[in-house]
Amino acid sequence: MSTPLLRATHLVKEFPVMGTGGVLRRPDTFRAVDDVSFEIDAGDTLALVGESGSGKSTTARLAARLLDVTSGTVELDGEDVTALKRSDLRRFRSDVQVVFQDPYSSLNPRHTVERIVTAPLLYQQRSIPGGARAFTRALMERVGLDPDHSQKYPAQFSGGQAQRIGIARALAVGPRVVVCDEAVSALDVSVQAQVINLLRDLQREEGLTYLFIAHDLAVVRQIATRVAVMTQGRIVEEGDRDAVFDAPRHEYTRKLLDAVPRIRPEWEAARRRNAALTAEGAR
Amino acid sequence: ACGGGSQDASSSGGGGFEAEPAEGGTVQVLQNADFSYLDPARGWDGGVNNFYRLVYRQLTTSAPGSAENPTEIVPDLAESLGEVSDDGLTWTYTLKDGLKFDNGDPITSAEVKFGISRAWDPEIGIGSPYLKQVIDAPEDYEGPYKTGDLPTVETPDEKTIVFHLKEPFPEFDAVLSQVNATPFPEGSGEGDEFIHEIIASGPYKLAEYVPGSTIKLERNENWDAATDEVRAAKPDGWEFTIGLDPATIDERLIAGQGADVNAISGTVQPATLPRLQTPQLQDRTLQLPGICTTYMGLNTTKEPLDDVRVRQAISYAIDRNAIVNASGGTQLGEPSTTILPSSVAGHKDFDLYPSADGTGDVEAAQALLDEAGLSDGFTLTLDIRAQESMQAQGEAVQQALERIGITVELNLIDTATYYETIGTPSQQHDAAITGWCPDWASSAATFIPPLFDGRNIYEKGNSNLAQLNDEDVNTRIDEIKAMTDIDAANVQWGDLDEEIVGLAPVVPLMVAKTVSLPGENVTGLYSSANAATGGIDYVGVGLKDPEKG
Amino acid sequence: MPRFLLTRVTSGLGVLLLVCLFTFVVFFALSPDPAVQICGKNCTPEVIDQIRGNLGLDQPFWAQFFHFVVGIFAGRTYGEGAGAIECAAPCLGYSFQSSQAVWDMIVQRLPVSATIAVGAAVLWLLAGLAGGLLSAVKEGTFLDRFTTGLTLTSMSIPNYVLALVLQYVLVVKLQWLPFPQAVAFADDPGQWFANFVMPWIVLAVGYAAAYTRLTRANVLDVLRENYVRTAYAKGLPQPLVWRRHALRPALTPIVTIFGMDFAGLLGGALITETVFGINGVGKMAADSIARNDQPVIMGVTLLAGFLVVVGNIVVDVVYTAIDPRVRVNA
Amino acid sequence: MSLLTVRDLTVTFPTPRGPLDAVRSLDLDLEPGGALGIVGESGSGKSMTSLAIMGLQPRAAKRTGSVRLGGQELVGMSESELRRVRGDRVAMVFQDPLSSLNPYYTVGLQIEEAYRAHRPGTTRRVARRVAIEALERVHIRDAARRVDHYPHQFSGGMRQRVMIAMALSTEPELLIADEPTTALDVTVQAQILDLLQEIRRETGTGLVLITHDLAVVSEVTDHIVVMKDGECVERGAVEQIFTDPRHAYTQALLEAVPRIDDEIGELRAVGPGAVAGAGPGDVVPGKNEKDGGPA
Amino acid sequence: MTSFPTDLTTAKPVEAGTDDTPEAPAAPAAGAVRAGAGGTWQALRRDVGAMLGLGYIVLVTLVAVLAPVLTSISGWTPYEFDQSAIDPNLGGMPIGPWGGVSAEHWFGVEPGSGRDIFARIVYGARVSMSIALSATALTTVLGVSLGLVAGYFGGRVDLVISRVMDFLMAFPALIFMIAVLSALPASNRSALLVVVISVFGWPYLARIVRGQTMSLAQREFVEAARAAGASGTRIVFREILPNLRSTIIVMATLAVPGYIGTEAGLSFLGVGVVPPAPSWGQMIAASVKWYAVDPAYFVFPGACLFLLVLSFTVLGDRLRAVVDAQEGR
Ligand SMILES: Nc1ncnc2c1ncn2[C@@H]1O[C@H](COP(=O)(O)OP(=O)(O)OP(=O)(O)O)[C@@H](O)[C@H]1O
Ligand SMILES: Nc1ncnc2c1ncn2[C@@H]1O[C@H](COP(=O)(O)OP(=O)(O)OP(=O)(O)O)[C@@H](O)[C@H]1O
Ligand SMILES: [Mg+2]
Ligand SMILES: [Mg+2]
Ligand code: NI
Repeated sequence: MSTPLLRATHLVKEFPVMGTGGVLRRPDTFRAVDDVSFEIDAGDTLALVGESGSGKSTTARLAARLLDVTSGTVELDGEDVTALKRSDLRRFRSDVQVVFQDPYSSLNPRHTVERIVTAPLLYQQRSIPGGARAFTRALMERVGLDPDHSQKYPAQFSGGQAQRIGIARALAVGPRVVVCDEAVSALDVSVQAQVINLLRDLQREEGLTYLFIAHDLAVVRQIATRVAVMTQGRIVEEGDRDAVFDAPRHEYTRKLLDAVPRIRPEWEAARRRNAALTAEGAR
Repeated sequence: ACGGGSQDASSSGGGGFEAEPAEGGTVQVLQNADFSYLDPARGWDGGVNNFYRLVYRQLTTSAPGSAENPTEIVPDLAESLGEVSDDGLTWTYTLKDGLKFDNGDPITSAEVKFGISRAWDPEIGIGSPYLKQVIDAPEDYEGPYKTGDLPTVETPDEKTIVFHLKEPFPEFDAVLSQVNATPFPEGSGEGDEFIHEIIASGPYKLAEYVPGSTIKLERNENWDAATDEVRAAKPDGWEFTIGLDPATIDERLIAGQGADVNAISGTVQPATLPRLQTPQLQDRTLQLPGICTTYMGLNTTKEPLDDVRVRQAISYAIDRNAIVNASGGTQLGEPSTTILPSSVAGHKDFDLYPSADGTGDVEAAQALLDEAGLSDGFTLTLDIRAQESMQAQGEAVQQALERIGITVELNLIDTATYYETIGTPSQQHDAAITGWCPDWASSAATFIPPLFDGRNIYEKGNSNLAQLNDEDVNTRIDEIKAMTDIDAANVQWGDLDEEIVGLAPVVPLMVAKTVSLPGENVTGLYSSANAATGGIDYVGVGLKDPEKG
Repeated sequence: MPRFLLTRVTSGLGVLLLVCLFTFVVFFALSPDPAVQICGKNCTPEVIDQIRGNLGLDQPFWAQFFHFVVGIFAGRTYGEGAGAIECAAPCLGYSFQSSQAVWDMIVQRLPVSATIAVGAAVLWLLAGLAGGLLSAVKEGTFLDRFTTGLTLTSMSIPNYVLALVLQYVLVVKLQWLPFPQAVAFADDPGQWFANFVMPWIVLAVGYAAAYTRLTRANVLDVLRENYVRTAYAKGLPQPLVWRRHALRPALTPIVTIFGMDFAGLLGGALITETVFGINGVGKMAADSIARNDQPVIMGVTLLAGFLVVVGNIVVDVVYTAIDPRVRVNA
Repeated sequence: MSLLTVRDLTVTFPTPRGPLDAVRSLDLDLEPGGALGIVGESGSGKSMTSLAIMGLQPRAAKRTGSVRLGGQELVGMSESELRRVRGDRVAMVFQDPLSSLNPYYTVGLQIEEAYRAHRPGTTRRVARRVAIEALERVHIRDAARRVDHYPHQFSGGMRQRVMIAMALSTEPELLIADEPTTALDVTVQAQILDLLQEIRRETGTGLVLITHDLAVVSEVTDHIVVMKDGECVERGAVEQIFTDPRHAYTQALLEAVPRIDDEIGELRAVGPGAVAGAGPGDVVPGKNEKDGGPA
Repeated sequence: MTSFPTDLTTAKPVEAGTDDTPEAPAAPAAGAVRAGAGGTWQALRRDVGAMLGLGYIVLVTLVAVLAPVLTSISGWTPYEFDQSAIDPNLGGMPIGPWGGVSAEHWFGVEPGSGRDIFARIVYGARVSMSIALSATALTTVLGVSLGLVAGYFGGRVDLVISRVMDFLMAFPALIFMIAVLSALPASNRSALLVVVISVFGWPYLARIVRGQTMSLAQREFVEAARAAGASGTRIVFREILPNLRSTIIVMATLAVPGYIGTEAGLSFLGVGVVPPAPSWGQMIAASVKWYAVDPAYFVFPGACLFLLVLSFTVLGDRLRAVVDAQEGR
């Protein structure tokens, strides 16, 4: 069996708890991620779902080395990256990129699109192929943005567009793994759909691997190949998407699925019928 | 030529400053600075000496300001001035009867001797230096607390005290009028005992003392007016309010509200002068002559000031009018071309570097500079005290010397460290502005020698700012000091003054005068050169109407 | 809570020690030899040495510093033998110029400074809070603009100028008030008030302006909060909304600043006291600076630092009491 | 008689670029005990509508049209009359429960004051009992103790329940809930929605539910108004909207909803293409927590 | 009260950035001014108070720069004595009404020396402005960099910097400044003033910067930069710093009047610039004594100083309002 592209084993992350601990006492800790293991094969999408505060983002950050693990390892292509330093870390950074939840918060409001998109290369001290302007235009086109807007500021874009800038930035270094931390959660349904489609297209075209964090199970169903369900810092269930959705094994997963509001299937069916009729009528 | 002596102290007042004070009431004194020390062995300055006169007595003292000759030294605790032996080395005094401390204990020769011996204590005796300089004492004597009895001062009986001097000192009576010759009960006053409480021998004793804030004096019932010809002591009490802003003091005096009708203070601010032009205030204005000379010392050890021509050029170029104006105008100062002020005995009038209107003779100055090869001028650093009127004087000097191409850089020194800095030859710069007041005005003995005796240049605490060490001057000082005829000596001091100014180690600038604005109910106001450093002598002050205020 | 307090107190002590050390270093390096000053006009090197010995000035820096710090807690003795000077327990040093323990000097003057500080604080709080609230709820009206103009103007007037102008108008010209002096309340309450009212005003004006701005900004912020909207949605009457839902949250941050400002002032209002010639701690500091009486300067510096640190701790404690969010969960 | 009748409601903001209608010519109808859903994407004017019904629109905004509550006209009413309507006959539940509760007071006090504002003369004790009962009604366990807790001591879902309890304490005729579950987890959301249904059943309170989540309205309401750019683009019974949407926008919106138990396929995005120029403000910018920052 | 602008310490962190006024064109419409200095300037230009203030500041700056030219026109240097303009018999009071205002001395003369007040004000503007501006520059540099570092790196660095800030703010700065300034040699007073003022002034800015940095550091773009491989210093100075721009501008503007006041106050207490160099504070200090007899002596520099402080205060205040409004608070 080939090694998975990204593998996390027994990840643990503890945070000191504010306000406790004193001058002399060691502060108490809070275990946000508790013995989490998962693997993602190249070209796959692993979705992490779970309620707010269950440790999804923390896990994602550990995987992207934005946080240091308390214990456990993260391996990229079989190489342990938990202790990488400087230039090795830079190499890792060009392999693993992150797309964040809030498109505005994750883009520096004082930087232009060009600056934002080329920053990773700059920070990794790599040259920009073809010059900043051309590079940015190419990237913007790739994510479906008007290349003429490369000198604008994030606030001048809509949320969906802004999120595309975030994706473009992630793509700038040519990563293999993209960690999407609630990349579509903040968007309105309509825009959400655009972004999900973009992500899917990119995966198809470039063989990207996603670690996809979401709390919205409906979104996950649309994009994931595998699903891991987290609660209170642990993964309680993991499996193929359909297996998890159609035959949840863990109690918590079932509870989660039950709580999702749904439009009655019979209404949906009726609407489809009606839509089809109208379409026919129009024709 | 210069304004008169202390005799015409109240000439411009005429508002009844000489009216006989009535008995009773409380005199208010408004002042800015706190007294240095209540202990007379420690304190020794114009401000506090005057205050001491209300609570302390010595064998001799200065005549009251109202006397015909207020610079005269008169007997106080002693029945008469000292009897001197033929060799001039032994002085004998006899105490009056009925002298008591405020606690009722009698003052005898032992107490006088004890008080005097405190001057030798290294920590306490930091005041007037004359006792130590003049009276013969064992080499290693360190005051009554450390060493014990001072053997060289004899007290053959309760009323007689005999001093032996190191060498003849014709003005020894004046030495004993120094504040640190105050008697104290034997054994008292050790450590900081007299810091907050004192033992009074004068007409008043301490009622309340809040350092930096107030001092209240009340009558000392054990003081017998019959034994004291100097102190009228008419008021029942004194109240000193300390720490007031000078401008506020002037405002209060002008307003004269409430108890301020009974108030006196030092000199007014220049800005107050124009406000005194109303007839009522004019009547209350009291003008007093100055006894301190403000001068600029030129450091004769520094180039190019070691060249007498350069110093003379500076003396020519100086604009005394500007300096007087900067210090508050003609009411608060008069230009001085001599070292000795006119109110000090021995003053001789001369002007070696004359100019048409007192603004300096630039051409003569330039000629001298040319002669010295400094036609293009040079840069000179002038030490001045970080205090407004001093700065103004410095700026006036700066402007005047700029005319002959001398660039004066002002070096501001913190008030607190000023005298220490300029008194340390290693730290002083090219020039410094400062002043000198006599310790007694009856002769120039406390004026010329400290400033110009070349053998008294100390590493620290140096008063010979010019660091002038001129053989001729040194010899002359010795000669005059040895003269027993004080009047004759004073004539000699005046000549020496002229001789020294010819060498231009210092540039006399001006003599500061006092304009005072006493409350309308205050009277008995006379200046005393000796006791009050030219200010109002407290001993005669009293109220016209004790009920007022 | 106790743990929290302990943390605050230790860090406060740390800050104080720093203040102490810093002051000590600076004065150690800067000041001219105090012994020479104490020694007086005619002085010999031997006497200076002796005084230096007494003051402990001949010891190395760290030893001097150590003695100083120990003296604060345990008191100390200067010199030896009969002439020794005792400086009792909170020994902040001994002023050889005025021959008093610095602590005693401070204690003597603290009531005056406190009177000035308290009176001014009352004034500026009243004026600042009322003005701020008023101009916030009347945002954009003439009243608001007038208040803004007034506050900006009063912030721009140096208080020493204000002091002199007031004194000239109220005391010299109109003669409504006496020249300020420290009168004890017990002696004559009327006089006490008449004497202190001017310093209070002078000191309060700048703060009142700042507090008005601050209150206004805070109230405006709070009025935009969702919970104020909730309060209106509940149908609460306007005054109740302002009082309960807008003012209290708006004032909470002001407590912090007030604590600092007030504590700082207890250590003496230097300019006001100096201008009016009132013998408080501030004036004492100014005088001591003029005389270069370094133990006093250091003492006052330490006291002021101490007050601010304590004020900070008090503010933190008060804050936990008034802001339930800071409170440790029950 | 209908509970709520809104006619031609318009809310206009003056902006530097001319007046802007946040809500334009909106009509709404609600029968007593009915549930009306207002959906539409962010910025379409949903919240502004709910505020305008209560007369709580921002000071800068101008409101015209007619809002009738049980036949009584609210537009043009004096502040003091309005005050009597607010909280008593119409109550509101806002989206963000933390910022909508005053952090300085216990939830008990905040419920009590809502009750007492409309029942003058009520003693604190009575009001307190009401508060406890209200908390019990929204299934807060140990209500007698929790009544003295502060908002920050509750979890998000509980806070939202407190808001609901507060709104219900005066037994209003109409409850307006502006995105009451957006900030909450799915599981908690389900509880709150259940609670709203339960209350409607029990007390017959009319409900206006504002949300951008179509699935949520489909579960809770019986009538729906779809808003876009401040205007109503489609209205109808819930079943009609979901089975036979007439307006293209509604159709697109329904198409865009990701489905959990349906086929995977290309989601249909709404509005102009993916390139620059999407509809105005199509995101909910993450709201930064105001408090808790460094003091 | 210390002359530090009290309200500096209390300004709440500005939530820079997110512009959530939804009506603004989401499409990058041409000419849309958002989050840029241009917008601030435009909004400010409509504000009469701010413009008057700015006008006066520009005027004073020009006057300071052109001081030698102006005095050559007026005919007097700031140091020249004019004995003929004062009355030696009246304490050196200027001759003539209004403190000796005449064709020769436009603003009258200084009592005691007869120096030309116009020339001294013109040169004093140089001193006052340059001290205040350099102190502001120095404080800003110190405050911003230390605040950034403390806010971003947190932990021990923050602990140390915060303690130092606590310490400096707990320190009775005024007493200390006077003590230090009076004890140090006066030769380089101006530079010393700047240093001393800045040393005690930076924590007030640093505290605000630190707070904002802490909240900005929470923002995801910081994390994004880290994910992109940026080092800590780069994040601080290239990602966070640009977002503090408006805060810094506002704070600096509000700091200037404080420092002008501090300089004047220190001069008033006698530890300001070294004579004969004129500064407004020193002129006022000297003039207050004369206020009863020569009010003009006080009024000219007093009014200049008051207007300058007021101008900066108003400008800063309006700037803050504009920035706040733009950032949607
Ligand atoms: N820097 C931190 N310090 C302390 N605790 C933290 C920190 N970051 C996260 N936590 C805690 O760790 C837990 C997990 O947080 P995390 O952000 O991973 O949750 P999540 O599943 O992503 O939630 P959400 O859906 O709300 O984003 C939470 O309880 C959170 O409070
Ligand atoms: N203070 C204001 N000034 C100007 N326009 C405003 C203001 N507040 C709201 N608006 C306008 O009102 C419109 C409707 O806002 P509203 O809050 O009602 O939207 P919403 O549908 O509730 O959106 P969301 O789902 O984000 O809550 C916004 O697009 C905006 O243009
Ligand atoms: Mg998360
Ligand atoms: Mg809304
Ligand atoms: Ni959602």
